[in-house]
Amino acid sequence: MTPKLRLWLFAIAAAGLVACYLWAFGGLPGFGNYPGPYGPEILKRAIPETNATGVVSAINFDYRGFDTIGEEFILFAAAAGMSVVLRRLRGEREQQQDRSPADEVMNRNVPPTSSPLRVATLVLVGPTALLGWWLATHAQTNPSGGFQGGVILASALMLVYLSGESIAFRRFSPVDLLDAAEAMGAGGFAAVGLAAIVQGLPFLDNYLPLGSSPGTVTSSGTIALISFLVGIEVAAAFILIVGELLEQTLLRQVRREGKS
Amino acid sequence: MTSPAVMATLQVVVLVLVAAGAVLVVRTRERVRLVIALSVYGMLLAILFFVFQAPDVTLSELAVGAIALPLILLLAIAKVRKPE
Amino acid sequence: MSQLFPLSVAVPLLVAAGLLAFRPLLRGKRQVRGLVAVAASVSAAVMLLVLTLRTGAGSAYWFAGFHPSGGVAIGIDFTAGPLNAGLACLGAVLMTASLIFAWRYFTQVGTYFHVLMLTFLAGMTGFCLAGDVFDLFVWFELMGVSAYALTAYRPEERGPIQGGLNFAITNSVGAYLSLTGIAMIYGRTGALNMAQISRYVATHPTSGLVVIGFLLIITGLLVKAAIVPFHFWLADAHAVAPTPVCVLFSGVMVELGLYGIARMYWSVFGAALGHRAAISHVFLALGVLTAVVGALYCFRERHVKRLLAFSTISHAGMFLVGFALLTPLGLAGAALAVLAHGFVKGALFLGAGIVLHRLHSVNETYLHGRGKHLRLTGVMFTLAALGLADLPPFGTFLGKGWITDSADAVAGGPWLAAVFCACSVLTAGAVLRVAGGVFYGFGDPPGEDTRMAAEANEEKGESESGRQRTPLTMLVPTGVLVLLGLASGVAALLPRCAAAFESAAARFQDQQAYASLVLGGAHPASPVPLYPQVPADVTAASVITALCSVAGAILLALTALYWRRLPVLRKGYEPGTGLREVIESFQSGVINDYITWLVTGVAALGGILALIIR
Amino acid sequence: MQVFPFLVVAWIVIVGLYGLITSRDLIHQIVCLIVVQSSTYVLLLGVGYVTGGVAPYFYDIGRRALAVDPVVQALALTDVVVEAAVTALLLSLAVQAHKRFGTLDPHDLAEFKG
Repeated sequence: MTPKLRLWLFAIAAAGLVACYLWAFGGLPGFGNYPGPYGPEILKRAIPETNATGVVSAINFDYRGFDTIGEEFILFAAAAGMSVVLRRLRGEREQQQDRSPADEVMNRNVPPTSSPLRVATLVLVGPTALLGWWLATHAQTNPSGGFQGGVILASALMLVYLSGESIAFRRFSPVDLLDAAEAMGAGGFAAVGLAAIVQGLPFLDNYLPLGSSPGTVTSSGTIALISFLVGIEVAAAFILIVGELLEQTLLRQVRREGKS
Repeated sequence: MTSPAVMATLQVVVLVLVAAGAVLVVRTRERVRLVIALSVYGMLLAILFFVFQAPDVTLSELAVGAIALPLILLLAIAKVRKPE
Repeated sequence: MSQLFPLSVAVPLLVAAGLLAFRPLLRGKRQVRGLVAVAASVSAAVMLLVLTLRTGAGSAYWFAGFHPSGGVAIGIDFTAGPLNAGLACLGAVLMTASLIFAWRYFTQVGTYFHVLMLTFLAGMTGFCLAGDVFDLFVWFELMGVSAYALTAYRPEERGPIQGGLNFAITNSVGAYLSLTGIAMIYGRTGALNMAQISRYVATHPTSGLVVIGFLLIITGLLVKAAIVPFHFWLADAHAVAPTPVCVLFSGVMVELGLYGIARMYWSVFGAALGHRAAISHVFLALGVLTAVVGALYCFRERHVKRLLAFSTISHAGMFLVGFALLTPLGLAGAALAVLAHGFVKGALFLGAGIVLHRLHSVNETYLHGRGKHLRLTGVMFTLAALGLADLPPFGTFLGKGWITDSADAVAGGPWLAAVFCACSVLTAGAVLRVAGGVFYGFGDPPGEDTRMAAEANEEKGESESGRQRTPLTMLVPTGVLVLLGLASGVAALLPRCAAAFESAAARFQDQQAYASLVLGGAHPASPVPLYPQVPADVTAASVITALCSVAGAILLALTALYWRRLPVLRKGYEPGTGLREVIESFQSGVINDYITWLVTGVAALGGILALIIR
Repeated sequence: MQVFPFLVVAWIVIVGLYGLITSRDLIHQIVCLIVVQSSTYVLLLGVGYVTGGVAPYFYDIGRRALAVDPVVQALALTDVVVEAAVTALLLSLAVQAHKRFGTLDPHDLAEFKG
């Protein structure tokens, strides 16, 4: 198809698609009039049944926890997939000593980070990691959870990179260890579910004590545990993803520093 | 507590901004600017989710849409930059 | 037994995580890794087989024990009946075969290969058993992400990268439209459970929301099922994915898309849409179009894996016809045909894999006569090709026979049988042409072809080179799959087994029975079926059609091999030469085109459904 | 206000799809795919909104307060993870494509035609 023909066909099709959407939206109750019954039913049960005051976390890690297992393994598969897709690239880099012009251009484009900025960024690492940790362990009470906490934990390590300490980043993120952490997080989630089966309960049953009162950090049983495992999985997966894309740059820097 | 009328106005404003943000992202063809546009769009979406009373999703969208994805994109762009 | 539901998904996932966690320890221990992966896959297959045979009238499992209260589903459920558990079991069996085949296939099988294969398996199983629309989407995505990565497993070549990109982008757009449909339906019904949605939409007036919700949800599935005009990505991806992965793509992943459509129709939206003849006709037309387009593209193809991929498109169209008849016999026929096709197509891909392993090419023209020493492979490939041509007693024969028998009772029966016969002749003829040319050296040696030389070098990286013998780990799975294809047909000849297929299909189509199975409550008597019921049987018509298609396929293959000697065709005629530009303008390999067709398809279907239902 | 958020959803989908079909740069296409997906978040949170409702967190407010639907928020969270995963994988494919083809124009990436 020529671009023009494609655009015409798309214009007609898009008009049709919009018409479909509008027809469908006509059948929705207006905005702000969510009719239920799923949401209200969960809101009614969540706190008495799970002792978690963060209802979204209760859904994510308990009522619809099985969805979240799938979701974690999507991230897991994506990280593994990136390792597959980029692996040969890495292997080639290590063999071929000749550099492409693109590398030379990129070399020039890595700006040296100034010392004050470097220090300032490194100072941020601690609090950021702490924030991530806090988020991952407070799913049951606050609008947070393993996923957000994991991403922020990962960004703590990304800050290390941004501060120019890419060698340190590499040292902090050996692929094997990260793979293992990721697998422990995702596999641990599945194992928590399996542990229920061993006890004769349904898969993913919330079998841990729920704590005495809702809204405390030790409340909500497996919700807190799963959120923590998800945090590990997500943090490791994101560091892996960033690491895979960084690899090339890092190798070059290692080589350059080796020379100097 | 904000009154529903104030809330509704706020929601309309942010929705309009998001709609415009989508156009901004799609219209930006230069790669580095594209990443900035995407980051702004992620931020707008996060604000929208906040006014939709979804702090949980706000936090994820901020972490992913406004920070992590643009970072990954930047790294990928750095790798595919053509030799000049 | 109910614990088998979660275990069939959790075991592959846990083993995948374990393999990755202990990756440093397993480095260089290829046998251990392979064994662990095969063990996980076999155990999943056994669990699913038990579920298939023991579920009887179907059963439901509620995760974390959240049973529905007052007709409102609180948690997520898995449901199993013979059809969906059986399909998942087919996936696990094919997975086992391809993991064994892959044992000696790659120069390096990284841990990541096994990890991704197992997450792929878990995704397929979860998709089959899910009783919740959002859960369906999650497993659909897990299956998708694993499949995209597996497609690009050989990233040092161009084809896999491009195939993976087209696959991933097209499927993602489809998946997001599906999610849009799910969100729309949720906004009205406040439910994600299929049974709960079905009760709501069946008891409320059918609005545009329900129609478009249905359409958007099945869009992602239509893309997966490679129904024209959503099919373009398939040939790009299947042609370039590693051969063991192709077995799963063609043998079961495409069929999963069709299963999803059938599930959405029969368990959720059927009653609301009203089981009309008009809707049946829309799907019939889509199916016939897909069958014909796939068959035509298949016949003109010279790249063996791509040829097999187009034959899968054609078959997907035929299976869709089986569903579109809206009769128990049609669905039973589609189920049997999917089962047998999975085995036969798997064997064909594995055969192509052996050829690639030994001869380093999958180009039919280059391979001409070079496979003569691969006798056993040749026999198995030819047998499987005859199975594709519906040779009795292969399961494909009876499966397609039931579909056409059922069509006889509905409308335009002989006409549909003729289309089926023609498509079988074209696809099987193309595969037999490959078999005859490659393994027996039939036909005239081809002239030099510039494109051929380029493609001959295309696939060198996939497989270990320098092997003088075909390893048993490759021959055995291929042979077993051919035998299973035969066995499925022989079993279906038994009246008891045939009746079981039909009653399983009838139960699948009983929407109220499904709803009361999941949510409890009374099970009202089944409504009067739209079309008269026909018992599953071996009819004279189906035998004649099958024999016609076998004879036709053999004839066509011989014609294609010896066309230079035929006076009419002597003038350098090559099938499809004149239409080359037109054909390429559709199957262009450009992702922008594919997305345009996707949107066009959705809009057109939306328009047609609007006209029907209003 | 009754349908306005939903109109925005349709708008975002069309804008994203337009970008996908007109783009000549794979990176840009991947970003457009993100835009298409972002429409699903807006729709999910839009259909679950309750006028005057608060966020479904009851740490420091009464348990009887009117709240918006928590289920769609859980779904949207899952959706965000899927987006991150798919985008990361697509970008790695794009990086490899650039390596193999020397270009990211989808028109030049077509390995097979017909």
